[in-house]
Amino acid sequence: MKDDRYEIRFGGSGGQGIILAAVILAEAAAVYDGKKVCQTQSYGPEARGGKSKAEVVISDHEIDYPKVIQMDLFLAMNQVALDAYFFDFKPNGLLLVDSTFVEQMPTSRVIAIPFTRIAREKFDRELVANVVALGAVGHFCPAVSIEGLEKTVLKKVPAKTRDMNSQAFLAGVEAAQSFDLSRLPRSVISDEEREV
Amino acid sequence: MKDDRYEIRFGGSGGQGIILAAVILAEAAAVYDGKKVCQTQSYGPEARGGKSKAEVVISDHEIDYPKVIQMDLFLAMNQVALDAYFFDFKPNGLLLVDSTFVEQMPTSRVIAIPFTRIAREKFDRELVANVVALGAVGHFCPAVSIEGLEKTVLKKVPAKTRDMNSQAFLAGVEAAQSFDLSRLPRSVISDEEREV
Amino acid sequence: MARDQNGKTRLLQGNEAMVEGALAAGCRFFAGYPITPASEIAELMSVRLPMVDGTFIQMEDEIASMGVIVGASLAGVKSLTATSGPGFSLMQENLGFACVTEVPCVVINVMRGGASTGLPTSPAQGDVMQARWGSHGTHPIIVLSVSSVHDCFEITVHAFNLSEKYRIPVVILSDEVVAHTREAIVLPDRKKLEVVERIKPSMPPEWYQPYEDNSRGVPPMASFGDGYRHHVTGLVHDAHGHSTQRPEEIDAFQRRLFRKITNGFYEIQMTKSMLMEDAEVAVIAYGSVSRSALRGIRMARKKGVKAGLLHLVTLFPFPKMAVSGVLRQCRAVLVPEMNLGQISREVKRVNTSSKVEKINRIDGQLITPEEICERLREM
Amino acid sequence: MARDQNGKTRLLQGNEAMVEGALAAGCRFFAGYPITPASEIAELMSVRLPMVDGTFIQMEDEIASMGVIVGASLAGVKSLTATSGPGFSLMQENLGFACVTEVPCVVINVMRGGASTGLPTSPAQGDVMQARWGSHGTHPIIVLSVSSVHDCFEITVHAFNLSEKYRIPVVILSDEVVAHTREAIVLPDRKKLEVVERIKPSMPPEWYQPYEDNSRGVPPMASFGDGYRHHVTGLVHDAHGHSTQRPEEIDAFQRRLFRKITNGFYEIQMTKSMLMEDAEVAVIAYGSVSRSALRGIRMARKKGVKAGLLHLVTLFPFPKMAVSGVLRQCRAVLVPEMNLGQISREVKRVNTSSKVEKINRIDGQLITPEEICERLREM
Amino acid sequence: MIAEITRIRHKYLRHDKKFPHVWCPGCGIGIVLGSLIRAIDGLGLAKNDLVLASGIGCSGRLPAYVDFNTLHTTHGRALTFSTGIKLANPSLNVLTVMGDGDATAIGGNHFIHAARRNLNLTAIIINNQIYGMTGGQYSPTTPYGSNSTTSPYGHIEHAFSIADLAVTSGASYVARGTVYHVPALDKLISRGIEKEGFSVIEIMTNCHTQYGRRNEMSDPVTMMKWFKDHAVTTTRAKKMSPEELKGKFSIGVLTDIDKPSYTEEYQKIRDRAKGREVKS
Amino acid sequence: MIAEITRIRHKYLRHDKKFPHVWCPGCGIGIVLGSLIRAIDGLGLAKNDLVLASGIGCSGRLPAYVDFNTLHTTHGRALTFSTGIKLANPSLNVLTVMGDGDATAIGGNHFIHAARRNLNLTAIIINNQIYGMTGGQYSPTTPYGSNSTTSPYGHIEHAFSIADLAVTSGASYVARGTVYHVPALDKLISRGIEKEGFSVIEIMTNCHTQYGRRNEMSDPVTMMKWFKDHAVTTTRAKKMSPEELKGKFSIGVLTDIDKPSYTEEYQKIRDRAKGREVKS
Amino acid sequence: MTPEEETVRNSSSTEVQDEYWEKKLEMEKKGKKLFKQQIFLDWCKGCGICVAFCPRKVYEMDEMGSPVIVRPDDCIGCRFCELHCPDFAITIIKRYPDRRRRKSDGS
Amino acid sequence: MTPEEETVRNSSSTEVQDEYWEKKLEMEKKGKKLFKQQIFLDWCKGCGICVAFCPRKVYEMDEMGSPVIVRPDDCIGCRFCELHCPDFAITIIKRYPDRRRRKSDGS
Ligand SMILES: Cc1ncc(C[n+]2csc(CCOP(=O)(O)OP(=O)(O)O)c2C)c(N)n1
Ligand SMILES: Cc1ncc(C[n+]2csc(CCOP(=O)(O)OP(=O)(O)O)c2C)c(N)n1
Ligand code: SF4
Ligand code: SF4
Ligand code: SF4
Ligand code: SF4
Repeated sequence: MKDDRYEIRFGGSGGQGIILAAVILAEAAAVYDGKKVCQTQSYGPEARGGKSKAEVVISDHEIDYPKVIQMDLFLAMNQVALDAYFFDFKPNGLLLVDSTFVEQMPTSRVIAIPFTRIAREKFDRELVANVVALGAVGHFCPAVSIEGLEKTVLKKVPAKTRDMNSQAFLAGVEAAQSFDLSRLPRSVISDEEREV
Repeated sequence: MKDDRYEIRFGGSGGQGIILAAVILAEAAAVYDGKKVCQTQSYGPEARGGKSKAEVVISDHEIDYPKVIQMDLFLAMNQVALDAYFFDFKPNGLLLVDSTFVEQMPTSRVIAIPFTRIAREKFDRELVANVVALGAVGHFCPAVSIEGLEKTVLKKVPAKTRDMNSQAFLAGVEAAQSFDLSRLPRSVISDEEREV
Repeated sequence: MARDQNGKTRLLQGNEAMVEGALAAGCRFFAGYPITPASEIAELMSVRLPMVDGTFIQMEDEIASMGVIVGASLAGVKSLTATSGPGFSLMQENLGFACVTEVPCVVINVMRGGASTGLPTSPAQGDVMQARWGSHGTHPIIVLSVSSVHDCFEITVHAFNLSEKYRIPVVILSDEVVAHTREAIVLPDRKKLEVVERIKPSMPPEWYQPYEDNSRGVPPMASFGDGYRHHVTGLVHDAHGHSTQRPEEIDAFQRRLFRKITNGFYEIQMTKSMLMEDAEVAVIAYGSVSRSALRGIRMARKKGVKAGLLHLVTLFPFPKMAVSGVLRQCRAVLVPEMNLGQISREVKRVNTSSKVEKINRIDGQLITPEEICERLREM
Repeated sequence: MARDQNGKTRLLQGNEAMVEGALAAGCRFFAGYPITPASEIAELMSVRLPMVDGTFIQMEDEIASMGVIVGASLAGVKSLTATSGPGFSLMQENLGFACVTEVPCVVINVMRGGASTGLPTSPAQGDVMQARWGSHGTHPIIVLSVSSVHDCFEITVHAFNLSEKYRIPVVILSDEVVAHTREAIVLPDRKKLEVVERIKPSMPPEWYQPYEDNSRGVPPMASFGDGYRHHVTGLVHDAHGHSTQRPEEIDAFQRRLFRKITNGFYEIQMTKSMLMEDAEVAVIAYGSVSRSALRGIRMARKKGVKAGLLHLVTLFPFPKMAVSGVLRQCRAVLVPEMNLGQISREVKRVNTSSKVEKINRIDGQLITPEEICERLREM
Repeated sequence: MIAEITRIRHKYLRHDKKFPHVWCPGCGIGIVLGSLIRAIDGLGLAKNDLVLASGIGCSGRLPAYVDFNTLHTTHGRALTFSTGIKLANPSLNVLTVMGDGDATAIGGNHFIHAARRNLNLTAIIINNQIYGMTGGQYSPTTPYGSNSTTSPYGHIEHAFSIADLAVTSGASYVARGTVYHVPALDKLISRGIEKEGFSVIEIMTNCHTQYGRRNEMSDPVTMMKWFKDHAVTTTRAKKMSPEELKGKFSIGVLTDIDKPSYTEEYQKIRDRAKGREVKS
Repeated sequence: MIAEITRIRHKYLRHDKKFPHVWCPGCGIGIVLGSLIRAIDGLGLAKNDLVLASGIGCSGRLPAYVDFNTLHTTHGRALTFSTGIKLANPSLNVLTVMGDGDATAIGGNHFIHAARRNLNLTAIIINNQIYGMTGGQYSPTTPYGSNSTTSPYGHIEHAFSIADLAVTSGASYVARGTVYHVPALDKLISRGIEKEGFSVIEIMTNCHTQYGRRNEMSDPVTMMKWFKDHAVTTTRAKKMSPEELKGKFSIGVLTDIDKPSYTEEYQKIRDRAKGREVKS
Repeated sequence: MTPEEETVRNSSSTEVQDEYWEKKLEMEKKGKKLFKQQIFLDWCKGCGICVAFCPRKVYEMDEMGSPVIVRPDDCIGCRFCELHCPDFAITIIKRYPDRRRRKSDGS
Repeated sequence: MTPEEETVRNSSSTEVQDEYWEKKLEMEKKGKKLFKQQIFLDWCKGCGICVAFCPRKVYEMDEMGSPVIVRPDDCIGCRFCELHCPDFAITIIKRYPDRRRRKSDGS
């Protein structure tokens, strides 16, 4: 078994659209990139609001365990979700945060972009923050092609909001492009030492 | 284990009061004669009518199996019940039938008394046929005392019918007294051969 | 119908003796829905309970009946319901609620023949596994069985005692034969009867945690109205009774529910051995079949077979120890049941060595002593 | 929502794939009552069924839902309901009715955490024994499990096929993880799919005996309206469908119900072996836990432990043969479950030699590969 | 020449079923069965297209005796099975026979919901005001103050009006008859079967064995006379004062309204679905 | 000085329970909770003697937040547990909170039977016309023609009138209020609690998340305005013509009658039993 | 369908005819018709309904509890007995005094 | 109990006072009273009910979706917001212009 799992987690509060974002990512990887995917989620008892998480595992091979074992990429849309779901972050994983709401970072391998502020300011619709974030995720995630992801976004949103979403997605990609991943510090603990 | 079971079955149609008769017999044996007893019954799906049977096992010792294994005494109040429930009659058991309704006898160890006719003619109430029969049963059954049985009958029936029931009971005893048990043929198959 | 007939010999049906047992154990509440062959219990309760300031109510169905008795028990009154298979199936959801909220109550199931409507007036033992596993999800429960009128009285008292002591619903499995057989019985003196009451909180109300763990695993139980206001929920809950989704709290809670039963295992597991001293083959039986078994064994002994009986009173938690002992002692064990093999599966599960055989009847007839004797001779 | 997406890759939730499987198997009727985590099945059915002249109805509760699908199946339409633990408890009575009247139908239970209301949004495997024993009385039933979105499609088709072929209700146990996980799936070409239809009577109506015994033990089934007027009852019945109290007819009837399943045992028992060729220790698992198990086994193998997996698809009738084989081959066997040990009891029952160990989680969390790997290393 | 009535009986009674039937001597359920047969025969319905379902109870035994597609379900649930049958094959005529306990105790919820949905079903409720089969326990229609095996000190609950419940819940047709007023009963049933939408026929019946015996009416004749004396037709009832009506009950058609049945409505859903108008 | 309202909240809200509560922003259930607290406080009932039971659903979460003897039962069965509590200890005040699905779908039978028995219980039905907790499936009170996740082509069933059902079944007191008309609601609840016998308060509530969103009222404000515009008081309704009333619903006290409650009646049974007057 | 059955079945409303046989009594005055009563004793359970309600006292109970036809010619063909026998044990047939060949029919 | 609460609670019938604050508006004309609004932001979920229904537009929504008190002195003490806040996040207290020492109360 070649272990080529790429594991992504989305954390936020109910209503921030993170499950939809995860579904879009998974569908893009499956349909456009021909990958195997597993997309899962969990949420609290609150009808609306409360913290929730969504996960995507992407692989070239049949996926056994469907949930994240160690995150390669973690998108945290607020502080509560970041604190709650950070625990199984891979030493050399990448943390992506919505700096509109997140202030304290548990790792230095982090990229902070104000997704919600971008959504609010550029599109006057906080609701599209998840699509902005998805643009950034698409940029950083090696397991999915940016084109497939964009197509899937447009397929999944209501027809009349397609334009706005397309722009939101691009805004996310652009915001991400200004960061240089190689500048981030690397963990000194190797994955092997952690006995994955 | 001394096997001193005395087993009695009552067969008739629903409404003939055979369950009540069995209950009275059992209670008499238990309360007045200090015996161990088990009283059971079974009936069909019919709300009223249909055939039904009631059984009493009497012993000086704790009773294990609660149902009749082989009858010492079988009171059959009609032909249908006689035919249906005769199968486990003891070779030297005693069959008591209500000759008002029973015509064909499967054994010669039989005593035929027209209980219902007696009830109808003497008391103008067919309903007391079961008490008449109980008098006869009391007479023939060595496991229960006739006094206790009579007392129990009177305890169990409505106060205003006590007189009639007392007379009905005595009518049964009398009818029975005219028979001589020792005149009945004895089975040639011994109980032991039948591997009880 | 007089209240003080203790000490005198009475002829009672199994169902009637259960009513006497319940009343003697302090039961003061009955809710039920009629069903053959359990209806006599309700009928007699409707006569007796109001005499002792108790309450009888016939509900619109068995779901409601089960809900009502849990409610009554929460208000501090020992409660009972009685039913048969179809009704027992309907009670499962609320029975599970009682298990996880730890509300004492007793449920009598007088088993009848067949699945579904089946054979309403025939005996069977088809609901044994259901009594243990009928409600969804992981939960403990105690299941007892009765085989005689005397048992009906005594085991019903035990059932209430265990239920109160461990805060757990207790199911008593009776069957049509036991329920409708009349036997002579002398009811014991009420004063000499051991009657257990649930432990109530003694701390000041602010300190009360309704589901706090303690060494016994059984938290004291306040009744509604006692001044210990608390929350009761069928959601998995923390020590305060509030719902939780924290894995460590969930785990601790669920395991405590089982631990309290394990702690009390020796008291809860009730079995009777008869003719076992020199037994080479044994019958493991329960309910009315155990009586056929005893006679069958006696018959077999007459023919030279050294047979003995392990009569199970407690069916769940399964009396492993007693059964293992028999399995070790005997070269073969026979499990006669009026189903296609339910307790025999449990026996096989704990078995490591002996031959385990089954006799099964599912035709609405009580297994006879002959059948058992014959099989014992072959073993 | 388009109807012809077969051949294309789609991202589906387990629950959605079950709907696709049901429709592909010819299911045209759904009755249900919403409950987490099964509601999506009903919701999607409400969209899809009317498109194909099928019928969706949301009933007042789960008791009604179960009654409705049995009715619909009697009228000749393949029918489905879906629920979770609390609703499954309520369905037991009518499910038993379907078993003894031999009405094909499929019941999906998406298991959730805890007994009672429990943990509505967490996964568990607490209803396994209930699926087999939840209804009162002696009756057979088939229980299957699913572990992936692909299974959800395929096993649902199998479930309908077995149900129609053997005239028996089939329960599919899913769990919250499987139900809500989205995976890529390519739905197979409908034309290539094996779809079984119940056998209808071909004799003239006067000759039709609705419950006649034949070599398969499965009598042909006429739908109401087909011209083969007959009587259907939950009472124990004779070959004509009329209630009977004759012991020999009762026995013959009840045993046939089991015989038909025994006859089909090899087809019904579905298991998958993975990495078993050289295995010295094995994991026996089902549902989402089998996926943790597979990864755990792979991890253990990296550390030198020769571990393998027996993945049970069919849970009841319990796949004795496959399990015995593994027990014979391996020195120890591990049964991880999200309950306190249900299938592990069955494994122990058929076990004669191997060490059988358990891993149990009841805290609403999926058992992880690490836990399994660690235990495998200790065995 | 065989008498017409005998011909009808031969046509509808089942030959492979044992007669006389299981009911007590004089039980009104047999009278209902006769009425039902005549109503069906009068309407000329094909036996193959007729489904007769029941729950559990003395009344539940009725379908077994007639040569239709018959179904003896679980206690209280008959209407749910009938719902499935009707929706799966709307061309069938689906009749459901229930006892009062069956329909309004354990089955009360299915009853009001079937009425609310206006399913095209005919519900025949045999109201003997008691649980007959299980031995005379009180039912939701047992009168206040009467006796039963579970109200040995007199019954303290108030009875449902089955008809009122049906009307409030939305039934299209609601009627009440008795086993004394048989020719009228034939008609009430026949109209109920003809009705599109949910129709309810409540039939007051004698269970002298379990109800009558404990309430000073221990034989069928006394009970039938009671029905004769206490029933007033709806038309007559309208002309009577509340005092005159006290202790009486009305018989005849109580409600008869027209509204689309569930089957009709669901066909619209199918049409919309095929046109893909998903509204939400 | 602490404000009176804050004092009341502190007195009744549970301190060991996490706030803010689980409900959606703007959900009317929170408003009902406030109203209930004020009603109870106004009546001066002792917290120790008050039991608040609920079923399952968003509404079912209500009792957990208040410092009474509280009970969160199974779906639809709350009234059965309450029945047991009340009968076992009649000195307790037993209130039961239910959702519309809880009370009239799965729990419909217990509801009509509790009313029939006239149990001395207060039933508070939070009617948001939808299954909130499970994600917006239709309930027995979802209006004909509206949308839900299980009626994607428009709903074809007719809604129950909860109040009519309660009246027909025998409830002593039946009232309807809304979360917009809060001061009146406080009163309606308070009267219901005071009433001997079975009392029902139906409260029209906004579930904009599951109902409103699919029916063009996606926020709480729009839904509350809808209640404001469509509710008419019973007194006003009496003066309106049927056309004027179309599409409106009435609020206020709908029924208020006096009859002995079950508790009272059962006490008589006990008295008779002790005098040994077994009637049958 | 016999004329009597027609009368019963076509009664113009669902109104209940409590005393429908009284009308028959009147009819009878106009022209006497004869009817034959058949009782299938195998099915009869002796409930006594026919005996109690027959307006012309056609039946009586024998000592074994079975109805016997004692006044066959008094029958006015109202069919109350036929319609109310719970056990389908009674059939009323028109009798043709002039054509007695159908003796094998029973009764 | 404050006089306002009394007004609300003692309304003489269960009749619904759809426009009860309109009466308050009239009252207000007679003699101006001052009220203080407290919002417990920890509990507020930003549903907007207070903002939408306050008859004097005392509240507005900030850009983060939280209500802010913009016109405190316009408040007429009708308590609509207090009674309708689903999250118990609003308290209305009478304000005494002359005694400002209770600043620590918040708001
Ligand atoms: C779930 C369930 N509970 C209880 C019963 C027992 N039971 C059978 S019939 C019946 C009631 C009979 O009364 P009713 O419905 O009025 O019919 P009747 O016998 O009077 O015709 C009951 C309680 C059952 N069969 N199933
Ligand atoms: C037996 C059972 N069936 C189904 C469910 C799932 N369930 C939980 S709440 C609910 C309905 C919620 O609707 P309602 O009662 O109207 O309350 P709301 O959430 O709208 O307040 C359902 C179907 C359950 N918990 N138990
Ligand atoms: S018990 Fe009553 S309802 Fe049942 S058959 Fe007898 S008379 Fe009829
Ligand atoms: S889903 Fe509806 S009922 Fe539930 S909390 Fe949200 S708004 Fe309230
Ligand atoms: S009515 Fe029928 S069953 Fe009754 S006595 Fe007459 S013939 Fe016999
Ligand atoms: S038809 Fe029957 S009831 Fe009428 S008069 Fe003739 S015998 Fe009597």
